Order: sequence, then C-alpha cells, then structure tokens
Amino acid sequence: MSRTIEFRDALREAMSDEMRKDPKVFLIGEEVAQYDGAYKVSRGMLDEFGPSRIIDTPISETGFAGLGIGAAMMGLRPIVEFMSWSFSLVAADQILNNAPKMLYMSGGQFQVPIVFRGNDGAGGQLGSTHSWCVESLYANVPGLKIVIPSDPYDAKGLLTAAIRDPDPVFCLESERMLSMTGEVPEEAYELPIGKAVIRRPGTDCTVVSFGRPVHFCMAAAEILAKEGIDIEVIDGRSVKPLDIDTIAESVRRTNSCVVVDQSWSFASVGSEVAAEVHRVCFDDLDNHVHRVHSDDVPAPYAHNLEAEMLPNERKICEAVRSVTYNA
Amino acid sequence: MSRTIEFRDALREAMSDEMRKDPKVFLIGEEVAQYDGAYKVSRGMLDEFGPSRIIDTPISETGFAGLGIGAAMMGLRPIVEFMSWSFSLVAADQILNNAPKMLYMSGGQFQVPIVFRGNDGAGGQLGSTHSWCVESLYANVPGLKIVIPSDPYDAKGLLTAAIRDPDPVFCLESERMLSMTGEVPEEAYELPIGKAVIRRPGTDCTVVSFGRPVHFCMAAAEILAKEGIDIEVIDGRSVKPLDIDTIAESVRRTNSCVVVDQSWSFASVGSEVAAEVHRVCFDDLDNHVHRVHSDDVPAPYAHNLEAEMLPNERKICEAVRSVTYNA
Amino acid sequence: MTSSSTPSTQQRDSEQVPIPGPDVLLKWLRDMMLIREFEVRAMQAYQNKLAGGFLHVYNGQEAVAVGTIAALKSDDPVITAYRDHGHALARGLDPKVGMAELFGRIGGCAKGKGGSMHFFDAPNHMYGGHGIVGAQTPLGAGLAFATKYEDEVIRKRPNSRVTLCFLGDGALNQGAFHEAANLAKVMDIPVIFIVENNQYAMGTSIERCTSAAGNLVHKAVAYDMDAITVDGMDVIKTYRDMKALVDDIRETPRPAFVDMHCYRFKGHSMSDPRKYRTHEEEQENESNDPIDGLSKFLVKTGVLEEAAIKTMSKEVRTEIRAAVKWAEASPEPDISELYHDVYVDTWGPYTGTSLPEFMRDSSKEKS
Amino acid sequence: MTSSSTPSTQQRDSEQVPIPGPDVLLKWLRDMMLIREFEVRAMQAYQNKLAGGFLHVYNGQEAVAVGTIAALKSDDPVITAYRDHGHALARGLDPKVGMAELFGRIGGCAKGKGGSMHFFDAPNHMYGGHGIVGAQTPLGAGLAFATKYEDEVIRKRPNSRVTLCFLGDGALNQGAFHEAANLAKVMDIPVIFIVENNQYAMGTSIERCTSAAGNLVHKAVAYDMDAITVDGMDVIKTYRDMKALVDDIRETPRPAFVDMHCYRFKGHSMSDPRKYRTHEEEQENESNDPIDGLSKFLVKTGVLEEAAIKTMSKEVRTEIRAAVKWAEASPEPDISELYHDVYVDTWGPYTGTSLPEFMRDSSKEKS
Ligand SMILES: Cc1ncc(C[n+]2csc(CCOP(=O)(O)OP(=O)(O)O)c2C)c(N)n1
Ligand SMILES: Cc1ncc(C[n+]2csc(CCOP(=O)(O)OP(=O)(O)O)c2C)c(N)n1
Ligand SMILES: [Mg+2]
Ligand SMILES: [Mg+2]
Repeated sequence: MSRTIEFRDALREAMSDEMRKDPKVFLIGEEVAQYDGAYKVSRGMLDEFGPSRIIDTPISETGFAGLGIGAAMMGLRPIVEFMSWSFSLVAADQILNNAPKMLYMSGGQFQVPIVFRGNDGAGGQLGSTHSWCVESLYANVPGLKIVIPSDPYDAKGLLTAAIRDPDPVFCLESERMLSMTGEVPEEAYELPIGKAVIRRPGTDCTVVSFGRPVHFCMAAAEILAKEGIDIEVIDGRSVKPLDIDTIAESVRRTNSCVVVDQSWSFASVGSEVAAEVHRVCFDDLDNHVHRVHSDDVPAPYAHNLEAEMLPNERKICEAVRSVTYNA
Repeated sequence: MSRTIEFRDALREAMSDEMRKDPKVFLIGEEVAQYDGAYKVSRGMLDEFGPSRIIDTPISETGFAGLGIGAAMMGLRPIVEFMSWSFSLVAADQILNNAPKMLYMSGGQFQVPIVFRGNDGAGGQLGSTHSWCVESLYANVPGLKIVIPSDPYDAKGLLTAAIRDPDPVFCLESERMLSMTGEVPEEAYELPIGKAVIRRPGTDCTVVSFGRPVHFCMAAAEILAKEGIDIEVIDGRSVKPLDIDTIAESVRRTNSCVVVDQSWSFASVGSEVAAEVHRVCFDDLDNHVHRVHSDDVPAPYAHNLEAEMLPNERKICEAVRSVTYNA
Repeated sequence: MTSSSTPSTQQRDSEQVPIPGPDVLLKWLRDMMLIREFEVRAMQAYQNKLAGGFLHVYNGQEAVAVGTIAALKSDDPVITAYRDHGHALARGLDPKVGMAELFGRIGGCAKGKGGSMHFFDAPNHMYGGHGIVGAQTPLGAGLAFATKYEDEVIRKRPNSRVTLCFLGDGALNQGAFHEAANLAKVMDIPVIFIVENNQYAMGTSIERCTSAAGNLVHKAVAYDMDAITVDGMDVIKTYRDMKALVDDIRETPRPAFVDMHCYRFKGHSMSDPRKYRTHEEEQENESNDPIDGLSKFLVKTGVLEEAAIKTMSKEVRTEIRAAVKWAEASPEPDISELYHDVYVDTWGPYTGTSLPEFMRDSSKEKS
Repeated sequence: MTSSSTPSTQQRDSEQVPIPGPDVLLKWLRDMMLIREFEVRAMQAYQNKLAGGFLHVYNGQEAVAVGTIAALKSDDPVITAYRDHGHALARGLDPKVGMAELFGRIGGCAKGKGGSMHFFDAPNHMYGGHGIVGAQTPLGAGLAFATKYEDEVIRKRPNSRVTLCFLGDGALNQGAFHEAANLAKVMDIPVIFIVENNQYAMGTSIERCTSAAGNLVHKAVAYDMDAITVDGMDVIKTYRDMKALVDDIRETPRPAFVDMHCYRFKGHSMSDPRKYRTHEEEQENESNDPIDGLSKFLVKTGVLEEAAIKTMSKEVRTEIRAAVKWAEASPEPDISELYHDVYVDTWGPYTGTSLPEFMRDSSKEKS
C-alpha cells in the first residue's frame, strides 16, 4: 500500500523498519533523540526505541563516527547521522581511513556494516563551510558505497538497502528535499545499490545526474522539449558504484551526453562520468560529454550569487543545446 | 651555479632561502626542529633559524594546521609540514574549509598565504592508512593550488613559488624520491605554478603524469621506443591549476592520450585530465583517453601486492599500446 | 575533586580593577542596547525573508562581548563562532554594514559573501565569524601565535597583544579545541579561550553531553592552564575579571581559559522551538537581563535617570532602523563578484583553456 | 594542583588482589620473553629486508601488555596503535602467524595485507593494530559501546565485558582521544584508556609537547574520569592495579584512564638514531628490565632456579626461530588477493562495464 509522505518520513520509515526487525541497528548523532532530529528525520524514534538505540551525542563527529565504526566491527549495524555532511570533514580520517579499509587491513576479518547519512549539497544560503557536496571528495576512496536519493521512494529504498548492506554506505540527502512529498509503499523494500533509473526517456541527448539536480534536469527537459530537443534523463541513484551500463546503453541511442553534478568540477563525479562515457562510448559520441557543475568557487551567501553558482536549468539547457548542436 | 643535490636538500634550500629573505616565513610541524625532520628535509634549519621559526609541534594536525592558517590571516607566511599527507585527513576541515575559503568568506579581507607540504603517495609497504594520494581528494576544492614536483630542480622551484604565492598551496612530495639527486641552481628561482613541462618529446602518444609516476612513464617510453612507439611525456608539475593548454597542444600532434595518475581512479585527477582532454581535443583524438591509476583497493602491505597495485611500467605500456592501436 | 582544589590562577585581583567612569559605562549600555536591537531587527528581517541561511542571535549574552572586549586594546585580535554579531558590533563594526551582510548585499562586511555566520572586519581586528563548531579555536591560537612571533622575530620587543577566542560550551567537545588548548599551553601563546557557557548546544543541555559540566575549569586542568569562572550576565564583573586576566597575560604571555556563565534568551537558531527547556527556566534567566542590570546600576548610582535610558534606547532604535534602511538600499553583489576572492589574483589558476565554463565568455571582466 | 588533589578513584584496593600462583607467573615470564624474542627477530628480519614498511618494536614495554591483558577475560576486546606486536601476542596470537604478517605472507594474521602496524586477530578479540595516531581511541569506545549495547538491547543482562584501548603518550594530543574520552564518560562506556607513557613520541619527549606532562591523570580530570598511575615496568604491579580496576568497571560500567609508566628500549622505529636522549638515560631504564624483574622475583621467591630461566629462554628462542622459518615458508599472497576484502562481496560495486581495468579480464576469478 502506497501513501504520499515526505522525504524525511521515508528516511525514517527505512530506519524504523530495520530497527524493528534487527536489534543490531541503532541511530546515533547530534540531536537525533530528544530534539527529534535537527531536521525532524528521526521524529518520534526516541519514543519508540528508547535512549539505548536512539542516541544523542556531543558535537564530536570524529568521536561518534569512530564509535560507530568500532561498534560495527563488533557486529552491530550503526546508522550515524551527520547533521550535515559539511560537518563530516572533521571526521574525515575516521570515515575514510577506518570505515572503508578495515576489512582489507584485517585481511577480511572485520566487516564494517555502517551507514553514514545526512544533508549534502547547498541548503538555502548556508555559505562556504555549510554547503559541501562531499560525493566528489569521498567517492575516490575504495571500500565504500555512496547513494543519493532524489525522491521519497528512492530515499526509503536506498536507505533500506544501505542499512542491510555489509559494507560502509554513505547516504547523501538534501536539506532542500526533505519536505518533498511522494508515493511510498508502506512495506519495506530495497532498491539495488549501483543501479540507475531512467526518469524520462528521450532520443536526443542523455543527461545524467544525481540527487537534487535530477529535478533541475527534469525542468530543463520541459524547456528543451519546446525547442524540439528530447532529452533522456538518467538518475544515477548511486554514485559509487556508478551504473555505467545504463548510461552507456542510453548514450548509444542518443549519441550525446551531458552530466549534471552539483559538486565543483575538478576531479569530481562529473569528471568520472565524462571520462567513463568517453571510454565506453567513444565511437558513439557525436560530441564530447558536456559537464554542468556548481561554479568553482566557495559557496557564497548572497541569494543571487548562490543561485548563479548552482547547476541550474539555464546551464543545463545551454549544455544540452551545445552538445546536440552538431547532431 | 648548479650542483647535484638531493630532492630533500632542494626542498630545504627553497625554505631556507625564503626564510633568509622574509622574516614572515616560518616552518612548523612534527619533528621538524630538534629531530631535523622525520625525513631530514629540515636538517640544520633549527640551528640556523632558531626555535622561534623552526617549530616542533605535538601530534595535533588539526591544531597546528589551524594555527598556521590563523597566523597567515595575520600576514605571516607559514610552511606547515605534514610528516605525511596521509596524516592530513585528521586536519581535513582546517585545510579544506578554512585555508581555501577564508578569502572568499571574508569578502577579500583575509588572505591565507600558507604552504602545506609533506610526503604523498605510497612509500614502501606502508599499508592502507599511510599511502594516501590526497591530490584526487583535495583538488576538487576551489581556492587552493596543488603542486607535485618530480625531481630536485622542480622541488626547489615549485616550493619557492608556493612560499611566495598569496594563496594556500599544497606541495606534494614523495618519500620515495627524497634521496633522488639532480642538478639544482644555488640561487633562488621560481617555477610558475600551473605550467606543465614536456619531459620527452614524442609523436605517437601524449602521456600525462604528475610526480613520481613521471619516472615510470620515462621508463615505459624506453620500452615502447623499442617497439617503435614514440611517446611524448608531459609532467604536469601542478595538479591545480591544470595546464590543459600544454597537454592539448601535444594531443593535437599525437592524436592520442594516456594519463598516468598515482591516485585511485574514481573522481580523480586522472578523470579530470581525461574529461578535459576529451572536451578540448575531441576532434583530434583517434581513441578515448586511457587512464592508468593505482588499482581501486586500499594499499596492501605485502610487497608483491603493492607493486602490482601501483601504476607501473607494465600498465603504462599496455595503455599506450591500446590507445595507439588504431593510429 | 572539590572546586577548591582547582588552581586559583587569577594572578591579579579583579577587585583591584577600578570600575570605569560614567562615559565608559554609558558606552557599554549603549553597545549592549545596540546589539540587542540589531538582533531584534535581524530576526524580523529573517522572518521577512530579507536574510537567509542560518541566523543565531545573541540576545542575553551582550554583556559577554561588551565586557570582554572592553578589556582589550583596539588591536587585540578577536575571533568567534557563528553567533558573531555581538562580538563584531562590540569590536566596532558599523551596524549598517553588519545588517547589509545579513541581507547579502555588497555593502556588507564580507560583500554579502559571508552572511550571518561570517562577520569579518579587518580594520577592527575581528577575524570572524566561523561556522564549523570548534574550528575557530586553532585559528585563534594562530592569531595569538602571530602576535608573539611578530614581537619575537620581526619587531623584537616584548609581547604586546592578547587574543580573545570565543567558543560555545558545545564546542568544548570538538577535538580542535583540545588540540588548540594543548598547543597554546606548550607554546605559551597569549590567547584566552572564552567559553560562552550558555548551558545549551542547540537542544542539548550541557549536562547531557559534556563531562565535568558542573565545573568547566576542570577542562583547563588537562592543559595546566590558568582558568577562571566569570559571571557573564554582569558586564561590570565581566570587565573587571577579564581586565585583570588580560593585563596579566599581556605581561606574561600564556593561554587562559574562561568559563563564562551566560544564557541565550532565544532559540539556537530561528527554527528552534525550545522544547528542551521550561518556560520557567527561561523567565528566570530573562529576569537577569544584562541590559536591565547595568541600567539599574546606573540609575541606582545616579549616573543616569530612567528617562535618559529611554532616550538612549530610542536613539539606538533609530540607528538600527536606519541601518536596516541602508542595508536594504545596498545592491545585491554583481554576479561577477561570484568569481572574485577565490584567489588573490582574481582569475587565479584559471588560464587559457582551463578556464571554467563561466569564465570562457570573453565579455566577462578579466583582472 | 597537587597530586593529592587528583581524584583517588581506585574503588578496589589493588593490594587486595592476590599475586597469582607460580603457573601464572611462569606464563607471564614466558609471554614477556616471547614478545622480546619476537621483536629481536623482527628487527633482524627487517634488516634482512624480509619485512618492509615501518617497524615499531615493543622492547621494554612487555610488562604492560602482559600485565594488563592478564587482568581481562578472554573475550574482552583489546585495541591499540601501530606498536602492536606485544598486545597481539599477549592476547594469544600465534607468533608464527604474526611473523608471517610481518613478512607480508598469506599465512599472516591479515593475510599479509596489514603488516606490522595492523595485527588483527578476531578469534582472540584483538581489534588491531592502527596506524593513525589516536584514531583507534574512538574505535575503542565503540567496541566497549557494543558490549554494553549487546547487554542492554540484545541479551538483556548486565554488563559483562571490559575493553582495553591502548594509546601512546603522544596520542593524547590528538583531538580523537579527547572526543572519545568525553563520549565514553557521558555514555558510561566500559573502556579503559591505557596511556603507554613511554615518555617519547618519536623524538619528542613528553615535556616538550604535552601539557600537564608531569601528571597525566590531569587529563582525566577534564572528563571527570577515574584515573590511576601504574608502574608498567613491573608486571605484578601492573596486573594487580589493573585487575582491581577492570573488576570494578565490570561491576559498574564507566570509562577509566591509566597513566602507565614505561620506557621503550629501542628507537621509535627502525630509522631512529635516538639523538634526543642520552645513553645514560637509556641504560638507567634498561636496568629496570621487566623481564629481569620478574625473573629475579621468581628466583628470590623460590619458584624458579636460574637454570630454569635459561631453559625457558632457550625454548622461546627455538619457538620464535621456528616461527621465522614458518613465515618464510608461507607464500606471498596471490595477486588475486589484491582485489579481495575491498568489499564483503569480492567484486562489490564492480559490475558490468564499470569493472576497473584489472577486473575486465574474464579469466580472473569471480566470486
Ligand atoms: C562540526 C560541527 N558539527 C555540528 C554543527 C552544527 N551546529 C551548529 S551550532 C551547534 C551547537 C553549538 O553549541 P555551542 O557550542 O554551545 O554554541 P552556542 O550555539 O550555544 O553559542 C551545532 C551542533 C556545526 N556547525 N559544526
Ligand atoms: C595523525 C598522525 N600523525 C603523525 C603520525 C606519525 N607518527 C607515528 S607514531 C608517532 C609518535 C607517536 O608517539 P606515542 O603516541 O607516544 O606512541 P609510541 O610510539 O611512543 O608508542 C608519530 C608522530 C601518525 N601516524 N598519525
Ligand atoms: Mg552553548
Ligand atoms: Mg610514546
């Protein structure tokens, strides 16, 4: 049975479902318990599961991220909430050295089945330190997986899969999407990590994106359709593993590709998609893969500057027009 | 006047020269003073400059990196040594949020003329946590510059430029190259940050690399030459800014390109080079840009596994043969 | 450990610090009123969507910024976290420039690029305004290190500046603070870490997440660092305690720690429903308003009449209203500002074909 | 602060802990000898290039690992830093498996993937072996958290396991330790942070870079945490002090801090010329050898004769020589091992065309 719920509710359902089934699952982070979550993702969970399993922490990201990893080494399945992924940099060593490498360093003895989750990307005018898109930093590291849901349905399905996954999974949400509503089944379900989905079929150009910018792509599709350009929008759903198969299959039909990535451009998820599409589809491409990113500047506070910085519809339309020009 | 000196001596000369000229320059880090540097880069500097300017620290990377940034905001020009860039992850927030964004966040009021430097990349069997190639993580961030010298001459010229630069510069050295010798002028000189150099001219394929793997490329060139494949080896010298002009000019002549990057492949410097070469030289390329990286696994300890993991000669030769196959 | 066993570290007696004359006291009153009024209007502006992002106001803590900064010389560096309006104003920031920053306008102290959490003001030696909890504490050590370095290496005369580095009680739990404190101690850096102990970190009361919450000077014991507890709701007490400490540290450079007791009257930020504390608790603390406290003292000691206070309050209101007007009139930053201040040389590493998309349009200004 | 003002936190009197009988003492002696001999051969192997990377030996600190771990139950978790051979061996690791790890062979405790700094041994509840200074301390809190969680949420019976988390004196200055300590305190986590205070962090003596170096229990004051100082050169004292503490914590779950006085006889790692300390200092400390100490005690109390000690020492030498042989005979890991253990499902996220180059060869094994 499906109902319309918010993105934050979908996240909560994924966590609560798994917690009901598996006593090894717990939630830890700043303000997740008594405050009901800084963004109300965990609202009511303290009441249901009690303070042993819904755990408020000091402002100590290194401490509680590491605590979660240690607990996972003992076989528990922690969900660690970062109020924002922007605050995960202070814990970078724990989440990049310890979580994804423990299995390897220990010769396969210690699995780390942990989920790190929280808001990623620009909020509304949060400025330079609070607007990180960590996917382009962290995706470089082997041993971890990264999912970026773009709607409530995916949020529940991907987070459920993440919690059940035996490896460290980073779930990147968006403050700007938490109130978005959508149809979500009541029962638990998993979306496979590493599988993309075609959001809009099209014939002229493959547009690949992840998370919130998928919606900018859908809006751009409407504008472009009026100009007679019919784009296919692919939602990667996972950044790592990257579903190159689905992307390549599309590019072989459209013969062109634009990647829309909310991160900065340099050595980014967008670079990776571009490099890989060129590798796999070199002979199919009529033009080089075009990239749309946030501008390569620290996030500004002023509203007009921030709006211009982000990978907006205008930039997407320009890139698509440019890549399809010779087609 | 040139003499043959070691890579570590060249680094020291750059620092000492600038310290003699500018009292605002100082060196801070673990074991840099009384111990003469963990890798003897700063040998003798305490004797010459005294403990006010050559400063030993506790094992507190966040603390002393941040201290350096604060001092730079006051107009000083700190050189912060990380014994290894692998230990910079515990200071990621300071070096990625504070150093490169301060100028922007303050609306241009506070410059941060700081240098962070230390060993990057695999040492000899140092294992998973001690073998980071941070360039592919950190290069994503605007506001900073990254240089990777591959010989003593470059080490002195690039570090001198870094110290004089008004922006934060990350200088990535290599434990495996510190004892390498080379001709280095006695007097101070700068190499421009953001300019690549052609190490070996060639006609059949452009091979782009940075730092230590440049030498692997030169060795591969010998092997390939015997097979009649004449490669052009470009040493990027800087990762950020990336000198796409020099690379593109070469690719327009060779019509093919291989990038050799010691980092993991995903969302890496190698992805960026590939994506950009495709963008700028799409019509010149006979084949897609091939990439050679460290394998996408945490660095193993065992000697044979580590040797196989690195971007070695064999892998470079294979990539060049494959990319020039249709030429 | 009993509190008597904690180091009695105050070298100078704050009782010996004279209470300043009427001019100074009146200025403090006005400064505190100005900060309060600034925040009231800031909240209003936020609700009217003139300001965005996160807004953390300083209501209730005015005596801290005013009393501590009054103990400084004008070129002593100050640095704090994101709840920074009060410190910037106390340090001398023009309220209209602050308000313009809040509104994201080019007239702001960071040209609208910083926002509420990033008030920087170089001429007044205000080094921000920092958003990552605790991350300003190593910077604070660095500012103070630089003053010491300048004295020792460059100007070669004895130490002359003292740095104030503010942090919240919640920030005590970040590793950055711990590293900064230890560094400051082993290097004898003249920085004072002032913990604005308003008893909450967002919705978390200090007892719930901070060990030794009952007596924060225990934190300083770990670093063998001088430490005092100060009543941050009383601007005169704050000033006197701080003045004694600052003067002492100016003479004998070393770090110190201040457990500054205070209370934030409003929520953590604008979205906070404050369910984690009782209305009674709030009322009790609000009855200890630092502005009322100084007002009453001035009336009682005959410096000022009730009516004069009202006049002053009115003046301040007029000034802030003008600041709001000025800020509203200040234009949004030009889009070209987006690409300035990334590197000192505007186009920084962006040369030739490596210019990012947005800079390839040759009509755009090049520096 | 005088040391008398530090909390006297030992709830049980270690004087009441009985000195174990001869069998146990003999085992301790043998364990310490085994660790010493392992390290001697490890250094030799390193010089002969049988081992690579960094090698940090434990000579001189044997009583710490043996005495502390003797106070545990067999399933109590143990975690430490990179100077980890002693802890792993004391916990029960077969020396030949440890030696094979050092040699980077498939027979090693981490299949040769971890090396000297990463001795992991799940069956013996040894959680590593960690290379980033201080980074194991939050993990240690996590191990102990898990034991508590299992008791409370899963098995629903009272706390039964105590975790030992070792760290160096230099590691005290990492923010990670500070965050872990505070977390452990506010959550009442049964973890004991044992600072192996060997007085040096590489070439830095503790006084130069660590505040409150003279009395590290001051560090624990910041967290209102129980703290004791232990003579880590005497295995019997170490055991008795630790046994009292461990038992107490098993009964009343909470964290504790141990300032464990010891000395590393060798350099920090194999490349260390030890110029930062005098030969006299080294000799003085070496004369306090923990193995000699226990040997003498056993001879004095009539448990053992000199000759028996020699025999034991010979046996141990034989055992370790055999371990070296075994390790040398163990093959290098197959190259396919490079790609295992990255993800639990070997090929993890590598599917279809996203397979990296090295996996595209279909002849390679797929799991
Ligand atoms: C590293 C980090 N983690 C989390 C946050 C989110 N956050 C912002 S303010 C705050 C509470 C800080 O409380 P305190 O230090 O007491 O300062 P106060 O707000 O009371 O002035 C939190 C958790 C952050 N900005 N940075
Ligand atoms: C974060 C970090 N910084 C620096 C290093 C390099 N390093 C390895 S061991 C060490 C000294 C540690 O001393 P201590 O904690 O006292 O342990 P000990 O070696 O005495 O056992 C240093 C600086 C590291 N591994 N990690
Ligand atoms: Mg607070
Ligand atoms: Mg030590």
